[in-house]
Amino acid sequence: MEIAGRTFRSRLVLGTGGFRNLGVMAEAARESGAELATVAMRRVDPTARGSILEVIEGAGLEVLPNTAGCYTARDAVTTARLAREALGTDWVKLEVIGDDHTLLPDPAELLDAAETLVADGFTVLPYTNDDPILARRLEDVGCAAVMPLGSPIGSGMGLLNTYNLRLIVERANVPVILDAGVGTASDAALALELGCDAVLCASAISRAEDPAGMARAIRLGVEAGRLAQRAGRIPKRLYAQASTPEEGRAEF
Amino acid sequence: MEIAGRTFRSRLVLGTGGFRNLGVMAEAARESGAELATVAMRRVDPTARGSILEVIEGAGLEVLPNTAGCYTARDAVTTARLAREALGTDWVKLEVIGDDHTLLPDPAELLDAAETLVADGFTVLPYTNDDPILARRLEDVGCAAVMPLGSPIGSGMGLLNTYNLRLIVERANVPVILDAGVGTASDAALALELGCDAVLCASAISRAEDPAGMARAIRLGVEAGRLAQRAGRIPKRLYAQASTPEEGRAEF
Amino acid sequence: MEIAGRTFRSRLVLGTGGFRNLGVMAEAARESGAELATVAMRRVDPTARGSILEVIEGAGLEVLPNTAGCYTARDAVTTARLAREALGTDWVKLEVIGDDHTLLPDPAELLDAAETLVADGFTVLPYTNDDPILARRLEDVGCAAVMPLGSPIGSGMGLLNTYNLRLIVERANVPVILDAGVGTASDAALALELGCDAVLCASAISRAEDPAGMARAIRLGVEAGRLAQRAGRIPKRLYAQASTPEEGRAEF
Amino acid sequence: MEIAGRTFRSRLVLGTGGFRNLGVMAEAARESGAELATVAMRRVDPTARGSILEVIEGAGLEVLPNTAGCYTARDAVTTARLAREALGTDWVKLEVIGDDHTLLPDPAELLDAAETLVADGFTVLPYTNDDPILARRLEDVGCAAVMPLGSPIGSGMGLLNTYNLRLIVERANVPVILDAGVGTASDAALALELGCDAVLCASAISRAEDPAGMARAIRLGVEAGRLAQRAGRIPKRLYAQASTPEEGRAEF
Amino acid sequence: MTVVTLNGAEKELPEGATVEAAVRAAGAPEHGRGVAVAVDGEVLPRGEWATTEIQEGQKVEVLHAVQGGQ
Amino acid sequence: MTVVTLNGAEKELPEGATVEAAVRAAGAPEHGRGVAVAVDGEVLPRGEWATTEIQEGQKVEVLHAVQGGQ
Amino acid sequence: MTVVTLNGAEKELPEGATVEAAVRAAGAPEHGRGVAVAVDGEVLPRGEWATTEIQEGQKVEVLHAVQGGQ
Amino acid sequence: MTVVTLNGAEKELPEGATVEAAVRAAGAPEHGRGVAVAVDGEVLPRGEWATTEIQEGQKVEVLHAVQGGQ
Repeated sequence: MEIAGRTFRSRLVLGTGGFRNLGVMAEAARESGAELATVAMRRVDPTARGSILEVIEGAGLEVLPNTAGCYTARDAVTTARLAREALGTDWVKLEVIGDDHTLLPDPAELLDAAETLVADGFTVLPYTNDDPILARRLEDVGCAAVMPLGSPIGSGMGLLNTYNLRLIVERANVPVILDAGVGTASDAALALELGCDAVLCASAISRAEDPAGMARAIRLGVEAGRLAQRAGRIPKRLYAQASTPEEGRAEF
Repeated sequence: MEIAGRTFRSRLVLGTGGFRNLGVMAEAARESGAELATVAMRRVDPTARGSILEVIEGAGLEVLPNTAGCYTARDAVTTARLAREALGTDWVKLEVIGDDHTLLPDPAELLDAAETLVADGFTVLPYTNDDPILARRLEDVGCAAVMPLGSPIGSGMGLLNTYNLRLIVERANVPVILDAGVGTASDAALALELGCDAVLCASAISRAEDPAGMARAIRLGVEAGRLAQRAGRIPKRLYAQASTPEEGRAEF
Repeated sequence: MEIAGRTFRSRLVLGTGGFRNLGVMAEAARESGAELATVAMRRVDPTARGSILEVIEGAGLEVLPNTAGCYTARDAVTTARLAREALGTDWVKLEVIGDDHTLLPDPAELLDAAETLVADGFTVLPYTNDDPILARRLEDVGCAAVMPLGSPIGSGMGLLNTYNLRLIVERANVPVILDAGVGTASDAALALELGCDAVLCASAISRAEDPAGMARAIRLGVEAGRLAQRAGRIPKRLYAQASTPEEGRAEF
Repeated sequence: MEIAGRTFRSRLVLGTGGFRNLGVMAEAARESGAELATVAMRRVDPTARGSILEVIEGAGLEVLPNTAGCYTARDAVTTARLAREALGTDWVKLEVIGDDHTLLPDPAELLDAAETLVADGFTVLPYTNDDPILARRLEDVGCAAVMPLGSPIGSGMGLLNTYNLRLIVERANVPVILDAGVGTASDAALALELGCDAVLCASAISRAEDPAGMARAIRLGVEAGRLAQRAGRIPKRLYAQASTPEEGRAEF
Repeated sequence: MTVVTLNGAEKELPEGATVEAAVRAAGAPEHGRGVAVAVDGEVLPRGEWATTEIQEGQKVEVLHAVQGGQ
Repeated sequence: MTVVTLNGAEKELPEGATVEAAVRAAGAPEHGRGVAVAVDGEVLPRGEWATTEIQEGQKVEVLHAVQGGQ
Repeated sequence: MTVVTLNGAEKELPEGATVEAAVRAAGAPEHGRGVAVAVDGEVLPRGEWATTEIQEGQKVEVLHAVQGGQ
Repeated sequence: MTVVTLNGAEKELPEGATVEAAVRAAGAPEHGRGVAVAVDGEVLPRGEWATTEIQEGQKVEVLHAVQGGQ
């Protein structure tokens, strides 16, 4: 998969929220095969122990900063610039949340922030809802990918509106990364089968009983879905189709 | 997975119906990682070229005869006995079809045939509908596994009634092998996530544009679903759950 | 709707289970517009007050005895005969349950009981699962209608497998009455839209907060679904279809 | 139902697009029981025969102008003002379309147009997607109701994302009118059961084989759904709940 | 005395008691509308209640219609 | 003559023609109920039709209500 | 000659022909691996092919494994 | 003393303290890798920390990367 000219072998991006501790995260990161892991920007905590950057890089992943927790374009833009300064990357997973109950994106603020950050030289990967029109507008203002949700962050409800996701995939000229809602491996496989280029998972892995096991499960689900999408599935048929020849049946 | 005391590494069983030719079948068989491949019994065809037995065994799989095309318990029983004589195995995938439009099983005839074959020393794997009561009755008469459908043979509609499948899994004391209806990798993953022990696929693989590719995809889907089922997925939640700490958010 | 030569104006049959008291039942019965109400056969209870028969007939409905609680063909047949003797009707809603956890019908026992009762001159309306083959067999042995479930009794999950229900309707030559699973008015409307001839509701009405209100709601849902089914709905389309002419658009 | 201080008896709004002719429309309008019917603004056509206004008013409905066909806030605002001038109403059903393939609304342009028209004294009823955040923003700028879609205009796919619709209903302080996507009566009933205050239908009625019949069906579906929503449906249960007492069962 | 199982419970009835007596003993309403009887699993038509003597040890089920169903 | 774009088409109107004339030229019904006019994108209230002269090259849109919507 | 129904078709076999001959006549591969025979609906074990004579009018089905299933 | 709002809390810093001092005061790791600073909502490049004096009443946010997201 190629995003903004960079090639990735893995089609799974790891969200680091929700892990019990850095050790569990590191193990899951390795099992996931992911090449990118999100981080959020927060105030320095003198009491904090262990550096998430070292753990992520130690596991062979690169850091992808996000703007989690921002409710306005202005805050998101400032946060992205701080992340660039702190982490030396101009890639940002852009989040501008509309309310803290659903954590759904605010369409207008998101579009506004995306436009500003693109103009400022960022490689912008926006977390968006499943509206095909908004996805198109985000692409139009220069986003390097679009990251529609399957269902709300952490809900694990899977892909609520596969019709909209199909439309987004059908008309996108940038990679489509399903973000939020994946609860288990079959959700991830389905996303790839619909034509999504990749999946981002946080809670599905970090909050599973066995995060490393689920990381591996979702990694395989992503590979399975991608292979299936390329292998050309059979059409759905209303009636059965015998898989055994009628001809040559015995008569006893 | 253990069936009738035998252990299998693979949780995918290959149906051999629908392949363009034996070469394509052999390649898909290898990619699938399956250990069992179904065959049907038909009249000897002097003009036939190539032996399916050699191809299946050459690819390292064992033959599992079925009773495809039988509409009565009597025909199914005779066919199973001929298969035992011809192939030297007392395992049989029992099919007793109720009509050639839906290829759905005939509950009463199926139960009757299963009882007779068990008494005759067969290891019986019955293709059944998704009725939990019938599944229980089949287990009661001594079937070594139950093989409920997800949707009609060759329809590729996936798992139409996950509720019934859950009930079957919940109460079965023998392996549950999802048979029929799988159209793509995510269907197979879902079946394992629901608690099915394995999946049988024929058309989904044999009639895909790229059978070998789909064989590999479904194999990975099965592994993904099994791992996910064991890793303990997160519960579905109606509302979002932040995967990023509120604490430490900046105020600009 | 015609069943066994009798014409009914209403396409809603009332199940009387679950009502708080006979007064609530009577009011709901009137609001439902139903012409038939089921009753079960139980041991005489000297302490019981009020006669359900008088209440049902007082509300202008006829009694339809069922064999609720029977687990074998033998018990169901005896219960049907007692009902005929007690109530002077040879109509029976036949229930033969497979287990008390799901209350799903036992296919083999059901078919057996149906055959016996038809031979004994009963007008048999069997509660069956959603298996099209079993529905066909029940019709073949002479049942006057088939009563497939949408989902388990009292579950309110609606119609879990509309595909099977379509198949049943498509091939039935007797009325198809959806029995069990309806939770609300839209479920009833959907059943009629799928081509079912009628719906039977008990819990959805009797256990609603306002039974009389829900009785009226489901009655209207049934009428709406029937009208819609006859009015010829528009096909589902993947893409939008403008309902406003392009022609004559202004250019400002 | 009350919108902007006006009370309506009917919870069904009629869209006039797609009718074969004004006669068919008039009959459907009467059968629908609707009190409002949408009209679009187009260039005067000298050859046109019959006045839609007379037909709508003759059937006892009021005209509700829309801005169908507008792709920008500017065009929508001008169209609304022309409609006000032509029809003497400051109510407008606001449509700002994002593309002519899906006819989905453009979030940013829609919000912008809504704000302008509210400031200009209009009673604005915006056609929006199913995004709860956008619905909230539209309410915040002073819209008198929100009109989320169930699925694209004319698609008849029903309610694709009931989860989002629930969220919109849960948090709205203005009436929620489901607009677009309804294909048949059960869709309309479901919308009301979810808590929507009303439904707008055009194609489902106008393009049905029997528009008047479908108008009546959907009218009843709306009434049924509303009654059911108020009657307090039973919860969905995973397992069956007997509707017949165990106690007093006979033992033969 | 004749001992029978009446609706699942041991019951003593006078020597030579008829099914009709058993029905009354079971507490069925006088006119007995909507009531039916099975003796040892066989339905006994109402017309024969008065003339049928109950035998020692028989299983008598006296049923009537109640709220129920589906 | 004054040349305007009337409902998307070139149209010649007599020198000093008013918007009212343009409306008639567009084929609007006499009483003109349900009709509205925009000149160069601005709505012109009916009251001003008779007194407003059309200028060369103006874009005049004369609209009325038709079946439509959603 | 003995006339039998072999895999659904009339077939003449020499007087006293055995099932083995019928199997060959049906076109089964020499070694006959993966082949089974039913005579009038009853399975005939391979061991008895050579010693079992076919009777006039019998129905002989000679089957082998083919691609199929599910 | 200079009073500023450092990561949301009132903080007294010595007259003429630089942003670098503020960063240390906030408890950032010495090498300070992965840390960034905004003064009154504007990002201040690391290169300018040592040379930029903090003014009375400024709002200083010192951030670093943490587990998070999505």
